[in-house]
Amino acid sequence: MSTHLRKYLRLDKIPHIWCPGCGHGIILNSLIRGIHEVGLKQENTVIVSGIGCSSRAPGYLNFNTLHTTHGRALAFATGVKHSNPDLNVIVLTGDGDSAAIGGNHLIHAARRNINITTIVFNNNIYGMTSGQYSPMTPTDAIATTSPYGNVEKSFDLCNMVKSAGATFVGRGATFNTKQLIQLVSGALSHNGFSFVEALSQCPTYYGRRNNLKSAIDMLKWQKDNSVSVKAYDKLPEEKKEGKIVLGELFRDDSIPEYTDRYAEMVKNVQKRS
Amino acid sequence: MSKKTAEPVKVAPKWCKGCGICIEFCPKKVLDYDDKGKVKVTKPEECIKCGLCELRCPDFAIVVKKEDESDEK
Amino acid sequence: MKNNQAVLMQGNEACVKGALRAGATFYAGYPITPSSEVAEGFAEELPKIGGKFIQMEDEIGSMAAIVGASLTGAKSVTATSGPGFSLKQENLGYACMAEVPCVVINVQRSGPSTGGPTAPSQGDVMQAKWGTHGDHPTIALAPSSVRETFDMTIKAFNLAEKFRTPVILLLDEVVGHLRENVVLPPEDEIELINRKKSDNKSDYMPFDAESDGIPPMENFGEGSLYHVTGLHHDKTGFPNLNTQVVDSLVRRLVNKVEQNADEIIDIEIDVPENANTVLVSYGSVARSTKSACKELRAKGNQVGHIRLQTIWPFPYDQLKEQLQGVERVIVPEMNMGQIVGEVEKCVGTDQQVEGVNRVDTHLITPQEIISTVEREEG
Amino acid sequence: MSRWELRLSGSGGQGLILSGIILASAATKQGKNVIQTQSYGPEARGGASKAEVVISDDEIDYPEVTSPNFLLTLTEEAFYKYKEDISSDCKVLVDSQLNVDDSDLSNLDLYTLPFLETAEKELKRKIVANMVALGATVYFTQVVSHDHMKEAISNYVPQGTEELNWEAFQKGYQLAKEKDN
Repeated sequence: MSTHLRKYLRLDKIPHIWCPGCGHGIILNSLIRGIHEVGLKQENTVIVSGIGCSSRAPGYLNFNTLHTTHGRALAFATGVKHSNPDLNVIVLTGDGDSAAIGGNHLIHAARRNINITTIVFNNNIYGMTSGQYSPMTPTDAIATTSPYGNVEKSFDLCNMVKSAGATFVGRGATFNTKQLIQLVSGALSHNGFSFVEALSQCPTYYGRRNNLKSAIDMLKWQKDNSVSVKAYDKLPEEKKEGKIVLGELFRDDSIPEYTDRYAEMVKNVQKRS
Repeated sequence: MSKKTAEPVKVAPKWCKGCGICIEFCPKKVLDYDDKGKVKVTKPEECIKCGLCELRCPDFAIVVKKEDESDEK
Repeated sequence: MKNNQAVLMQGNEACVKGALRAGATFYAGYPITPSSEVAEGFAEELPKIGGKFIQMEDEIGSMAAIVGASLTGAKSVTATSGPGFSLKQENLGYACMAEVPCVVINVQRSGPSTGGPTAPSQGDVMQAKWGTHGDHPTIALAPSSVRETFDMTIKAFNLAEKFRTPVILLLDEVVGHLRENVVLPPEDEIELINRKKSDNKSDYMPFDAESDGIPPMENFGEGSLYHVTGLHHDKTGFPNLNTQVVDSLVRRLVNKVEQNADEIIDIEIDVPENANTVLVSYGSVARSTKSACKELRAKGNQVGHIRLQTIWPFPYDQLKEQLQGVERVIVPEMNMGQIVGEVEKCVGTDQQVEGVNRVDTHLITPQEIISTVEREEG
Repeated sequence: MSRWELRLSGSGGQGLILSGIILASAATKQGKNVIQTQSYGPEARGGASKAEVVISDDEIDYPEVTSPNFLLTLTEEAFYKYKEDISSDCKVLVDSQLNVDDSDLSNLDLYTLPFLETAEKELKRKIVANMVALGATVYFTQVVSHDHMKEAISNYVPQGTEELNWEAFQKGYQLAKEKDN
């Protein structure tokens, strides 16, 4: 990694624990570049995570970092941000962490439109516990807890948080890092709840079992099965089927942010009394 | 242009886990595996400094040196 | 006409007043009977002082939010009751492990499960000690009156800040909901304790304990960049599974409270020299016990009464000393017998320990205690 | 009397808990030791509801009312539910609209007074029946002064209704006085 970006890493903790070819390192790489682009100060930035492979990410980042309990990252982060709105708060989470055990916190953080940037490292599987299916595992995919194929439907997390009230929603992929960096900086510079789903790859527990033999195969799969949001709109209906749409999917800068509204309420209360 | 710099792509072998993503997706096939299964630069003169290998490296093991970039930045 | 400084105040309200007096600036909670007046009080008062209130989406999130807020330097608090206290255990354990000061108010209601929302109980005293998994420090206080609720809330914050650990305030529905006349102490009589800061901000080690077992605490946003995790960690804060590191971490966490037990423990001892029978009680039941005591003594029975103000760490030493030579020890509690087991550890085999237990959603009456004392003796 | 154990009962929504709090607050200002408790079902409106107040010159340890020496009832349900454990010297106030069998209380000081009717007809606000009843309660107990009651009422009732509630209180006090004489 370029010298000018090394200060953001805790160099003594690297190499990281992630498997060879794991997409999480690529997302972390993009995150650092996004943070640098936007110019966040390390001492004013808190990075929070829950439990899982993705949630080890803050340990490698030279900021105020908080590695919490299963699914609760956003609830801890809400406490941090609400208590001190001057801090930039970033949540790094996985698909199990954010969509299953922490799903309720995600819905409500989005509803409040609190200025927290959430990046979901979506590898479609529970990696840390060695390959059980997650709410983001595609139907029919093989996991250790769906050995005959997953009978459940997976979530469209981006749509879900948008409906819940998030005001910046984007989806990126580890194959397309330039776009991912752009999404991260967009999310970080947005005042409100910003959400980026980053498609990641887990060659160890997802790819191997699902006919994608290596990280390289998985990145090729991403490339073949995704389309940018601009291109998607121009596609004929029959070609849209099954495509994963990447890019900035939704943004509204006009909706008031939670801590701003709270501060306004405090001002009014204090004026009255 | 690229030939001016002897080492346009630097790899930190201690960090490289040999996933091969950088090798596969390099548009000019500048990189290959070494005998330990890690990445090495085999055709530095072909490098166009697109930087994709650095961006896609999951292990922070690659630096692509840009002309206008000094190490001390 | 006599007019005085006394005001009528509810127990739950005294929690809010005490917390604000202690310097609390952050509340996160989820409404649950019989604790909701605490949340409502903070919702009203905190904005006036520029503090932060938030009604979270659930109990688990509330506990998480107060830990997050405390890490930024706020004195933070949540309130709940039985079912909510169960849900809070996960992140209560996190606060123990990550050594984050905060206060958890549990207005106990009758259980198990959703039980009786407006029915009193003391069924959570063991949960306060062992509710979250693993070995961990526990400080839990149990007030018997509204004024004491005020004082103990302040004490809870002081202990949390001093020992870098969560402190549990165990009210019961009776104390939480009753209103009584109280006179609050003048502000300058109240001592406040704040977390100790590090002398070395640039190379700050968040879990490097000083000789008292307590590491100084820097807040997020103050310049020291550090890592906090619920995993076993070393003094730098990073995960470390070395057996010696883990052993010394867990022992230090438990010992920083156990070895300072004398400083933490408050206990009210009213044991006449010739007492054959001693009553041990806490919370609202201590009021019934005190009434019973008065009546028994009026009849010539010099019973003793020990009221536990601090439940955890348990005052084993104090009880051992006081119960020496006493024939009978009676422990009335609104549960099937929880603290009685701890009291048993403080007496010899020749001494008799028994409970007066009530789990029918009513406060134990003085008469029930009196009959127990008289039945066995008569 | 050095210890009053009062039980104010009726149905949820009649404002009896508020009455209990106001009485307790006034007694506090009077320099008494006071405990106020309440019990109610899960419903916010309807059902039998009671507020209890203990007022004493001595320290109050056990906080609950076990054997009230003052009982007010504004509904039939509350009358039957809450008269069971009253003391042998209990004063009992029953609203005159109630159709109850009070024969077993004949040896007690039992007063039937038109709280609900006075509120509805004279004050044109049914909602202040609790204050009319509170006026009678204070008359029969003589436990707090009018000044402290007035202060307590204005501290607890909704802003703008202080006058109405104070008037209702005084009406109740007067009704009781007339009944007594």
